[in-house]
Parts: sequence; structure tokens; C-alpha cells
Amino acid sequence: MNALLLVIIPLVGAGVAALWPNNRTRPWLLPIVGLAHVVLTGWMFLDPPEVASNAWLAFDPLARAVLPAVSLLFLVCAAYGVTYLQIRSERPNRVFVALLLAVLGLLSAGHQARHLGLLWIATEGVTLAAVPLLHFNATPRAYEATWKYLLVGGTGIALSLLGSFCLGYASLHGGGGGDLTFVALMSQGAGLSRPWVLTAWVLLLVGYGTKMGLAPMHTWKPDAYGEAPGIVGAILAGGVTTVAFTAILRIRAVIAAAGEGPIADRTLLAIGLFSMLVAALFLLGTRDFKRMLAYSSVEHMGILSVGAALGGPGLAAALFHVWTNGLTKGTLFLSAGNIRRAAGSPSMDQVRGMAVLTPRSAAIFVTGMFAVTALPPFGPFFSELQLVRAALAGGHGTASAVFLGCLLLAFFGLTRVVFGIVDGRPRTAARANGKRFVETAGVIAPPLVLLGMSLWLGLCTPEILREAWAAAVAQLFPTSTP
Amino acid sequence: MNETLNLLIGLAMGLNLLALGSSRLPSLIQAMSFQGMLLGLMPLIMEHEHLDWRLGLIALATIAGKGVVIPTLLRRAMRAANIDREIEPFIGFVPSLLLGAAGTIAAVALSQALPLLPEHAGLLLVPGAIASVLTGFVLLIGRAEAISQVCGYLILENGIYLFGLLLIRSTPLVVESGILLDVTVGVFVIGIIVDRIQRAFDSLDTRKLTALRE
Amino acid sequence: MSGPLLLLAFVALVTAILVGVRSSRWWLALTVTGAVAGLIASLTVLLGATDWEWRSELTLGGELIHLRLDGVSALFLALLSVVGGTGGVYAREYWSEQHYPASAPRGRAWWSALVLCMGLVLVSSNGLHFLIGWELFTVCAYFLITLDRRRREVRAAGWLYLAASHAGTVCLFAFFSTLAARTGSWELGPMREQAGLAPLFWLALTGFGVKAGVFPLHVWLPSAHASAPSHVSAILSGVAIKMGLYGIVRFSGWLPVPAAAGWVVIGLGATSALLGIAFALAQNDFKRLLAYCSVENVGVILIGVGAALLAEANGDAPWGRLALAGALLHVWNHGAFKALLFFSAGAVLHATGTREMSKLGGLWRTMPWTAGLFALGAVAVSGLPPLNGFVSEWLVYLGLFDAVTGRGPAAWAAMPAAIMLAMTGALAMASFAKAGAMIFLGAPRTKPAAHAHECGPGMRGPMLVLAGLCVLIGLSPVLFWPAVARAVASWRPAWAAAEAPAPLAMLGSVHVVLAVLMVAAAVWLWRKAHANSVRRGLTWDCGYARPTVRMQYTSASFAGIATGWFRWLLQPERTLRRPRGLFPTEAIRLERVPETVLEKLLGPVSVAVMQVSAAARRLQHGRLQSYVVYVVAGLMALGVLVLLGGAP
Amino acid sequence: MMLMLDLILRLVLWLLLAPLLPGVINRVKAWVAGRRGPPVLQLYYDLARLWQKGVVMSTLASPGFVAGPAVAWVALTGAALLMPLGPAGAAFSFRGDVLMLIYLLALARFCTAWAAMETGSAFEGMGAAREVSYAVLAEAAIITAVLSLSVQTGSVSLVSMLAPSAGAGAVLLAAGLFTVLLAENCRVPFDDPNTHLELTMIHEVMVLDHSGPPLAVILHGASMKLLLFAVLLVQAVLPMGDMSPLAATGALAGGVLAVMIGVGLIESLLARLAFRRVPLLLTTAFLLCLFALLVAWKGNRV
Repeated sequence: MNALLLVIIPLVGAGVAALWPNNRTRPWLLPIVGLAHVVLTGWMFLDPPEVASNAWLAFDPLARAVLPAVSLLFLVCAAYGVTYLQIRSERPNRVFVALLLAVLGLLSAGHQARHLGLLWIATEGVTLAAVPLLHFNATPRAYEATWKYLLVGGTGIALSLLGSFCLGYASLHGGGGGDLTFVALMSQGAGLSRPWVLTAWVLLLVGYGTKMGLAPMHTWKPDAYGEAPGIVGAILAGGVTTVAFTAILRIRAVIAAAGEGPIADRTLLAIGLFSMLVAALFLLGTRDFKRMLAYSSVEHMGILSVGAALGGPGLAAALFHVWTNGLTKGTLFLSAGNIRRAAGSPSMDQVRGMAVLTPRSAAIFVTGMFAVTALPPFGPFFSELQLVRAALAGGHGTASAVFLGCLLLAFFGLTRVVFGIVDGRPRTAARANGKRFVETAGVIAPPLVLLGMSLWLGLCTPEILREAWAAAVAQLFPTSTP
Repeated sequence: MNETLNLLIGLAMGLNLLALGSSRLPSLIQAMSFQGMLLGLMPLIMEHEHLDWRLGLIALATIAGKGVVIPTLLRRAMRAANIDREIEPFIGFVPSLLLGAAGTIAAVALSQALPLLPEHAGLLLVPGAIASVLTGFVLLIGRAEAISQVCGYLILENGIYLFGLLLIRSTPLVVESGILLDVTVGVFVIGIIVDRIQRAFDSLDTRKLTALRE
Repeated sequence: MSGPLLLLAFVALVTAILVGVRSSRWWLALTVTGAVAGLIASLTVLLGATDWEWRSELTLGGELIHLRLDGVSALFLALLSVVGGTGGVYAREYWSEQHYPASAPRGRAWWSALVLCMGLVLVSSNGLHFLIGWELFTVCAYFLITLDRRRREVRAAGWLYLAASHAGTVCLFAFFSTLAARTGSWELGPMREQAGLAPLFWLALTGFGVKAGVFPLHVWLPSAHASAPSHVSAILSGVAIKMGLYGIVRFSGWLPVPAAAGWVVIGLGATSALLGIAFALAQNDFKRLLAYCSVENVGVILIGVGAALLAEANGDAPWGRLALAGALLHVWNHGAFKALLFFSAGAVLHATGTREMSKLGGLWRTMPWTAGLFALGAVAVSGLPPLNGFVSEWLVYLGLFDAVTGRGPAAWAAMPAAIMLAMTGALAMASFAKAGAMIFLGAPRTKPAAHAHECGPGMRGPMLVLAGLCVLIGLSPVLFWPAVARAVASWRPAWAAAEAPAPLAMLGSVHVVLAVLMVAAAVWLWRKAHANSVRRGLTWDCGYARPTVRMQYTSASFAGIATGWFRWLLQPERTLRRPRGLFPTEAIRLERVPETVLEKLLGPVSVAVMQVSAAARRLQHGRLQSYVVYVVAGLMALGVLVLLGGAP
Repeated sequence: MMLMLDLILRLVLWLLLAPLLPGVINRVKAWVAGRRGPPVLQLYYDLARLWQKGVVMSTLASPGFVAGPAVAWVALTGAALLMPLGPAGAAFSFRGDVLMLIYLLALARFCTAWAAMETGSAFEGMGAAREVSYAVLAEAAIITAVLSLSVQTGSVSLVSMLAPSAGAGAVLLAAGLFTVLLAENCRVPFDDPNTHLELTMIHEVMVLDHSGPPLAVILHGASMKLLLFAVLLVQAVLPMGDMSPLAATGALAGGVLAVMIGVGLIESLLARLAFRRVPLLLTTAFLLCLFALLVAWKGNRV
């Protein structure tokens, strides 16, 4: 029931927002609903409800291991959103607020979906609901970005639907009832017909990989993140990608149950490393600090899928990384949003000396950059180290070498861009613009809070979180866990 | 009944080729929408023993959506942008025709590799689906006009729908209608964006949509 | 005893970081307190018999905190405390509020943070915490190097440092996580019995070698040391690069090492020593010269360590103990005199605003203290008796000679090492004769040099302390032997031996005698000269009518002969404009020595990488159609991968 | 008491005998050239005269200008006391004293170079540059020679190193050390102590601006250095240990004399080398010592 509530509350909120008359007070719905969502999630996190095995929508261990992170991220972004929408008061925000809340609801649905079809519906729903958020700025560039997001993402999502059908048919052909709940599919296990399972795996991996933004299906990402408001970018990077990742995890479990685990892991490892490599190469050259964030996100999606490919310990590390990366990315997106707004351009050819114009945001941005490039004591350091350790323990020497090499290249790229815009003396044009942008608590506190959370996650990871991740691992590897 | 079904599927595959070969957008949309209607009919034929209201509902929705609503949307956009033909596609019409044909053959070949249940063995569903998906991809890749790309995307979805028919018995109504809903909404959204682009760039030529790049 | 002191140091430094931004007085008091506490703590361990160890129930990053201060780490901690404290005092005047209102407060906070983090590295006995401390101190050092961020050159140097360090850190990532994966825990400690871990040594050597500035990996070092504020250069060169050495010493002591380790390390050491000093001699920027000299000294230390490893491989031959003791003592010595030299370099920079020796000269007149202290440092760094540099090099020599007379296979490493060490010594002497002469002697070459001013007591004090340390170690090495012996013992228990090697006492007394005689003789001769009448006049110079300032020998020409022998490596770039016509107006001869490894080796590589990246970025050209193609391509690739079932 | 006496005797010996050597060399040269030449004791007269003279100092020079020579002189004296004298052994002897000896010579070099740079004169800069640069090769040669000695004797202290003969490698070692001697003491073919073409000189040019007592100290130090090398060479080659004290003393004295005569002959027969040839010759010396080392290594391989 509560599982359903997690979906319904935001959707209701969305409805209210759609009807709410006042453009100035409407944004407050965001933090209110977000808070409610966090409270409910937190409560369910602390005492996890019984999960009926045939339930389609349930707060199962995997959801428990991931959804709270998304919920927290959303709450902070919502708080930021209030100030942001006040700054952007010239634009009507009815659609924006309503759909942002809808996205939250659908995200909750997607994380908790235990049925392949339902999962697909939720993901597609998120994809569509995000569209108006992307072109909130209503510039031609924004529309172009949305168009690409829609068609590339749509193609991907279509393929994943095809994949879902294939999996269903695999179950039919294997003599099952074609029941698309993961429990049923896993229990059918080796009974699934092999060719269909493999076809399904490829289609689903590409499909959900597109949503996740794995190379080479990542092409929509820099455009979308580059043109969307920072808050949307944060939620896309921290929430939507996570849904896709959990989807892949659930499916991978089915494939493993069907006895094709090794192949699935190989493909995951390959595509993960490839994504990291591509992202690193793009980071080395890109000159736009919002697109930079997109590529960095591609890199971290690669890290996640590498982690997923490494079995138990790697998966635990990957779930850890979902949290740390999500929160740290949030910091970066929000502070980058401030800088973008103050500087009036996202390109390091125009932007210089932000340390002078927006000292606080610049400081947060730099710190966040160090955090996301695995500088202790921030979260990503611990999750990535744990991941490397898992890889080495699993005997993936070359893989970890490539992994670390890509991290290094990415570090070069990120530092280049970030210091490029922070240092130096600001352009006079930017000065005028920067005067207009005031670093109020409303735009500084949220990224700072996220940074703090990332720090806290790293330094003293709560035991209960580790347990949650372990439980999720146990759910996805029923055999391999003692 | 398999014969009738296969006939329809064959027809759909033929429409794919038509869509690939036609330079005029109206005929492309025409083909696409007709294909949509055919798909709408198929479940009725497959399940003709025990028809019930839900099947009817789905069929109706499909026909209405794929066959009527969406095409009208696209036609509107087309008129607004006053274009009626694909000027210079990335892949010419003859090549894309050949590609489509090759795709169809490949589809038949591929479908041999995938084992089917006896009751589906005689059906052209799988090759038909694959063929449409491939067609969709060719259109997405080969066409420069936004509208023809949308058509390509829709044909791709038709292919998937075609495949979905294999599961028509097993998948519960909620799921199917949900999927259907999503797809329709998706197309609506695409339609809206096409319209916005038309306003922002007053053209639907995707060659103009290359501002975002490294 | 050590525990409370270390806690005190910790608290003091943390508060120093917090108050540093506001008040410089409190900051100084706290930092010095922390340094003194750290020094006493490390000395109690070094002079006592037992290690200090503390296992806590607190966890950090999911790992129980486990601190340990044994001989080796205490040795480095003592050095850190001395340089950290003196540097703090120096910084208060050198990087003062009125000169750098913007960056001075930041600088204070970062300084304490740097000292604190390096201390954490030294005491932490858990791989995870070691890495945390390591990365943090790297970043602190970065922000200290780039204190003066407005200057592009500084930023570039800082970035190079950051990038290189991160490359090293990545190796350490691999090293520690493999260690953790193999042993099943992040705990560090003696684990020589697990022979399987031996290959990890190479990872450690690379990772720590970058930080230590071992020759081919030293690329970040010169520019960082040159463009950092001088007190930062001092702690970088005096302590930070020693952290790399600490890592090498520490883990070659705790982990089993591969058979080839000794050979490789001694080889690296000899190369770094000789080539490093060759580069130093060629420099015109005196801070670069000092930086390259650090590469040399790291080489000397590594020669000692390598010899120790060889000795150990030959069944704990006793000469290993001498070599290692020499190396560890040299860690202290280099810390002391290099910090002293960088401080005096800072004073010169502060007074004249230039780092180019060809623009200085004759400073002894305006800044006698600095000149004298620099001269002392120069004698020490050239390893000349009776100062500390000689003592440690002498120990290393003894180790090598015993290896040779021992006639093991190790002799074949020791003989070339000894010869290269001798050449290194001579080159070091040449470099510092040049540096001292160009900066302080002769006539001022430019106006700023002519109007220099002596530094204040705040900067002179620290210099005097360090100079005193150099003299003390030189004159009575026996005093310091127990500490070094303790460190050696905790590196290799088999070499535990309290009593000093007999000649050390002898050496000390000879040094004292010599020192006294030298001072006496100098005074006496001075008196005698004046008794006979002293007439001051123009430099005679074989009767030049009016010798001008520009006639003086320049640094390039001074180094010309020796650098000529290393042209293959230094590849100096000359621009020459000969005098033309009957009445030639101008003739120019410029010589620039490039960063060979960086410009000739890494440059092309990075260009290639950037080309690949540019090619990749061309794929993101904005055409949706091809994006769909990529999706299809991905689909097919994965399909193939699945069909083949092949590994990536 | 005894020790004190011994020490004083040595000092007297070293300080008084040293200035004799240049005289001897000049004698030999004069004899070869068929001139009368200066008296053997010429240097003593010069030193005495200089000691009384006043000093002319460049306005640029710092106190280091005077301190340098003094320190150098002390360093050389110290080195001399470390050097064993045949049967009499050394004043101070400990493991590794040989290294101290080498580094004391280096210290002396550093101080002379420093003092030379004091005046900011181009010529003296030139000289100092040459001095410190050639020292690199010279020290390599010396350390190699020392290595070969200690390989042979298995010891690192001069007394026991110099006792036996250099054995098979003796000739190589002698040649090598002799070359180093010539270089280190600025004799032909490396340098020409009695030209006045400043451009061509090393040592002489460094002391151009010195005068009075400091110059005296420098000159005396130089002569002691010469003696030091001669003694080292002789003892390295001859089997001092196996001789009776008397014979040993005789051999030592004779050897030193022979070396001086050799130097004199070379100076009269050879011309100075062009400077770019100098490194070549020094490298040859280094290689000679290296071969000596290898021979020693093979030599008493048991």
C-alpha cells in the first residue's frame, strides 16, 4: 500500500500543481511533496514492509537500496527549485512544477516496479514527462535538444519494449505462462528459451542503456543536460538514470537465473568500460561546462555497469556509487546552474574568473569537481575504491587498469574545464551579468547540503545503508549469497 | 485464419516498402496510417474464437490512434510547414527501397534462427515485425524531414506492436493498455515538439537542427 | 607519552586551520605548538625503545582507526615538524598580509592543513586512511602552490603538479586495493611472509616515485617548486617529496620485494642523482636549480635504499645497514639544508623580485645574512665536510664500498653507483658554486639587484635554526645516530644495533677540529691582511680600464663546459644573433634549457591523445540521423559480443 | 704527549716540504731547456715576500675573498694529515677516511672557486668554471682508483689500502693517477703555470686578483696538494707494506722525487692541450683507473 502511496502522493501533487492558480506560490508544492515523499521513504526504509512475491509494485530490497537516494536528491533540488523559479518568475511554471512532481511519482513507480511491463511503462512515462522540463527555457537550442532526446531516447525505449516482449516470449516458449513479473521469470530460470533470452538481453540492455546514457547511445545526454535548467539536469542524472540502472539490474538477475549470467556480465563490463573511455575522451576536449557534466555522468554510468558486471561485491559498490554519484552530481549541476546564470554562457571560451563573480558557487563547484573525481573524504572516493577492490579481487586486472586509466583522463579533462572557468579575471560583459545574480542562501544552501551528504556518506556510511545494499545484492544474486 | 492474418502482415510489409520508396510525405503518412489500421484489425482476427469487449477496445484504440489521430496531427504539421515532399534524403529512395527489401529478406532469414511455439510457427508475425523495425530505422536514419522521421519512428513501433501480438494471450489488459497509452502519448508529445520546432525554426528540415555539437 | 602529544598536535593544527583565516598570530602560535608537539612525540619514539600504537573503536570510512608511530614514520614526522614549524614562522613575514592581502589568510589555513595531512599519512596504519591523507595533502599542496592564482604561469605549474600527482595516486589506488584484495583487509603492517605480494612493489615504486620526483617521473617538480611561494617550495622539497620516499621505504620494509627491486631502485637512484644535478647545473632560474637539486638528492637517498635492498637480498649483509642509515640520515639532512636554501632563495626573491641569476649579483653587500646562510647551505648540499651533507653521503659511500669489497654480485651495482655518486658530488659543487657566485658575488647586474634589502628577523630566524641543524648534524653525527639506528631497526629488525659504527664518532671529532681551524684560519688571515694594510680598488682583471657589470661571467657560461657533456640530454635551445656590419649595434645569444622529459617525451604523447579525443568528439556533430546509427551500431556490437560469447 | 709530538712533526714535514716540489719541477725544466732557471727554494722566497706584502682587494670582494683561501688551506692540511706516510702511517685513520680525503680536496676546490668569483672578473669566472667542471671527471677517476685499491685490499681506510702494491693493475693505476695529478695541480698538458695568457689558464687565472698573504696561502696550499697527490700515487703503486721502514721511507721520498721529475720532463716535452681535448684526456685517465679496477677485481678473485 505504502509502495503505491509513494507513487500516488507525487501524482496527486502534480494534479494539484496543475490546478494551482498562483504562479508565485506554486513552486512551494515542490518541497512540500518532496518532504512528504522523503518522510514516507525514510519510514519505509527504516522498517521495510513485507513484500508479496507476486506484487507488481513493491518497496523491495532493491528499491530500498536506491529509492531513498533519489527521494533525498529530489527534495534538495525541490528546495533549490523554489528559489530558481522565483528568479525565473517571468516564465509560467504550471507545467514545470506539475511535471516535475509527476516525474517523481513515475520514478518511484519505476524503482519499485517488479513487472517488466510496468517497469517499461514507468520509464517511458518519465521520459515523456521530462520533455517539457527540458525545453523550459523555450530557446531554439532547447527545442533541438528535446527533439534529439525524444527520438534517440524513444528509439531506445522502443527497443526495450521489443526486448520485454522477447523475454515474455522466452517464457512462453519455455513453457511458462508468459508472466512478466521478475519473480516468475526468475523462478522459471533455466526454463526460459535461450535464443529468446539472449535477444531480449541485447535489446533491453541497449534500450535501458540508452536511457541510462551508456556509450554509444549517450548522444542525447550532452544536448539535454546542456540546455535543461540545472535542477532538471540534477534530477535526470541522479534519478532517471538510476531507474534505468535498476531496470538493467533486475533484468540481469533474470538472465543470470536463466544461466546466461557470464554473458550478461561480459556485455555489461564491455559497454561500461567503453562508456568510460568515450566519456574520458570527450571530457578531454569539451569546452562547455554543462556538457562536461553530461559526459561525466556518462562516465559514471559506465562505472555503475562495470560494478554491476562484477557480481556481489561489485554490485554493492555500484549501489553505493549510485548514492554518492547522485548526490555529488546534484551539487555540480546546481552550482553549475548558478555559474551559468551569472556568467551568461556555458562555454569556457566566454566564461572566466567565476571565483571573483560567484565565489561561493565557484568554491562549491570546484569542491564538487574534486569530490566527483574521487577525492577523499567524499563519497565517490569510497565507492570507487570499493569497486576497484572488488574488480581486483575478481581478477579483472586489465579491466581495472582501463578503469583507472579512464578515471585519470577524465580527471585531466574535468580539472581543465573547471579551473578554466573559475580562474582568471572575469570578462566585463560577464561582470554586468554577475552583478544581477545574487548568491542567496536559496541557491547556495542546496548544493552545499548535497555536498555535505556526499561527505557524510563517505566518512561514516551508516550500517543500515550497507545492510540495505547487501539485501539488494541478496535479492539479485539469490544463489551466490551465503 | 492464419492465411488472412499472414495476408494482412504481408500487406503491412508491402506498405513498409511503399513508405520507403515514396518521396511525397502525404503518401508516406498514408502508408503509415493504413499500416496502423491493419495492426488494429489483427488482434480481432487472431482471437476471433473468443472475442470480448476488451479486445474490441484495444483494437478500436489502436485504429483510432495509429490510423486516424496521429496522421491528422502530422498532416497539420506538414501543412503548417508547407512542405509535401522529402527534398534530399541522406539515403536516396532507390537505395532505401533496396535496403528495405534486403531487410525483409534478412528478417525472414533471422526469424528462422528464433524458435517459435507450434501455434505461431505458420505466422509471418516475427519476420513482419523485424521488417517493420528495420524499415523504421532506415527512415529514421535516411530521411532529413522531421515528419518522415516521425513516420519512421511510428513504423518502428508498429513493428514492435506486431511482435507484441505474439503475447496477446499472456499479457494482461492493464499492461497492454498502459503500453498503448504511453505510445500514443509519446506520439502526441512528438507531435507537439514537431510543432514547436516548426515555430522556432519555421522549417522541419532536421539539417537545421545541428546547433548542438562538440 | 607520544599519544597525548600527537593528540595535542592534532588539535592545535585543526584549530590553526580554523583560526588561520582570521588571526595570523594565533595561527602561528598553534602551528608552532603542533610542530613542537609532533617533534617531541617523534623523538620520544625515536629515542625510546617502543613504537607508539593506537587502535580505536572509531571508524572512518568504515575502517577502524589504527595509528602507529614506529622508527621509520617517526623519522619522517620529526622532519615534517621541523620544516612545518620553521616554515610557518617564515611564512608569516614572507607571505604577509600587507603583501598578499587576498591569499595570505588562505595560505595560512592551507599550510596547517598540509602539515596535518602529511602527519596523518605518517601515522595511519590502514591503507584506506593512508590514501585519504595522501590525496588530501596532495590537494593542500596544490592550493599552496597556486596561492598566487592570478599568474597564469603559477596556475599552469599547479595543474601540472596536480595532474602528475593524480597519475601517481591512480597507481596507489591500484596498489592499495590490490593489497586489500589479496590480504582481505585494509590493515597495513609487516607482511613479508606473504611472498605473493612481491610484484605489488612495482606499483608502489611508480606511485610513490612520482611524488618523490624520481628522474623520469619528476616532470611536475621543477615548475611547481619554481613558481610556488618559497616557503611552500621549501616544504614541498623538504618534506612532500620525502613522503614519496617514505612510501617506498615503508612498503619495501613491510612487504616482500621482488628480486630485482634492489637493482632497479639503485639504478633509478644513480640516474636521478646524476641527471638531476646535470639539469640543475644548466638552470638559470635559481629556484629551478634548487628543484632539480632535489631530484639529485632523492637519487642519493634511493641509492642508499637500493643498496639496503640488495644487502637484504644477500642475506642481510651488514653494509645494507650503513647504506640505509645514510639514506635515512640524508632524508633529514636534505630536508634541513634544502629548506634553508629555499628560504634564502625566498629572501632573495622577496628583495629583488626576480628568479633569474643573470639579473642578480653582488647581493652579499645588501643582504649579508642571507648570503652567509646560503653559502653554508651550499657547502652542506654539495656534501662537503664538515657539514651534514657529507655525513650522510659518507655513510652511503661506506655502504657501497663494503658492498664492493664484499665481492657479492651486488658489487656490480655498487661500483657504478659509487662512481656516479662521486660525479654527482662534483656537479653539485659546481652548481652551487655557480648559484652562490651568480646571486651573491661580483657586481649587481640589474637595478633591483643593486637595491635589494636584507630580510627581517621573522625570515632570518627560521633560516638560522635550520643552519644550526645542518652544523649540528655535521659536527656531532653521533648525537643523531640512535634515532637513525632506530629507524633502520624498525625497517629491518635484523639490523637492530644501538652502537654507532666506530668511525662516526671519529668523523664527528675530525669535523669539529676542522671547523674550528677553518674559522680560526679565516679570522687569522683576515687580521693578517689588515695588519699588512688592505687597499680596495677596482677588480684588476689583467688591467682592464673600466670593467663593466656585463663583463662578468654569466650563469650559462659558467655551466657551459659541464652542460656541454650532457647536451644529448639537456638539448639546450640557442638563439644567436651575431654582430653585423662595420658598426654592429647589437648581438644576442640566448640559451634555454627545456624540460626534456616533459617537452620531448610527454608532449608528443599528450598531443596524440588529444588528437584521438578530437577525432572522437567529431562524432558528436549534431545530426540526429547518425545518433540513431550509433544506437543500431551498439545493438549490433552487443549482439555480436553475445553471439561470440567472447570476453571484451 | 707522544701523539702531540707526532702530529707536530707531520705538520712541519708537510708544511715545510711542500713548497720544495715546484722548485724541483722548475729545476728539471730548466735543465732540459739548458737554462739556469730559478733556485729550488724560489717558492719559499715568494711565500715569505708575499706574507709581508699588503693586500689589494677588489671593491666587490666580500670577506669570503680572504676566508676562501684560508678554509681551502685548512682543508688541504687536514687532507694531508689523513694521508699515511709510508711506515709512519697517518695521523688520523678510520674506516672511510679516504672518502673524507677526497671531499676535503673538493672543499678546497669549492673555496678557491668561490674566492675567485668574488671579484666578478670574467677571467676568474672562466677559471673557476673550468676548475669545477674538470673536477667532475677527475673525481670520477679518483674514486675509481680508490675503488680498485679497496677491492684489492678489501679495506676502506687509507693506511691499509696503501700498504700493499697495486699488483697487476699497478701500471694502469699509476698512469691514471699521474694524469689526474697533472690535471688537479694544473700542470701541462692541462694548464700552463707559467704562461700569462689568461684565456688558457685554470688555476693561475683564478688567483689573478689575489695578493699578499691570501695569495701566499693559496700558493702554499697548491704545493701541498701537489705533494699530496705525489704521495698518494707513490704509495698506491709501491708495496710499502712489504718494505723495511727505512727502505719504505727512502722509496717514498724517491718516488715523490721521481714523480716531480716526471712532471718536469712532461712539461718541457709536451705542449699544452687545446681545452676541448682536456675532457678527452681526463676520460682516458678515468678509463685507465677503471681498467685497473677490473684487473684488481679479477686479480685476487679466489
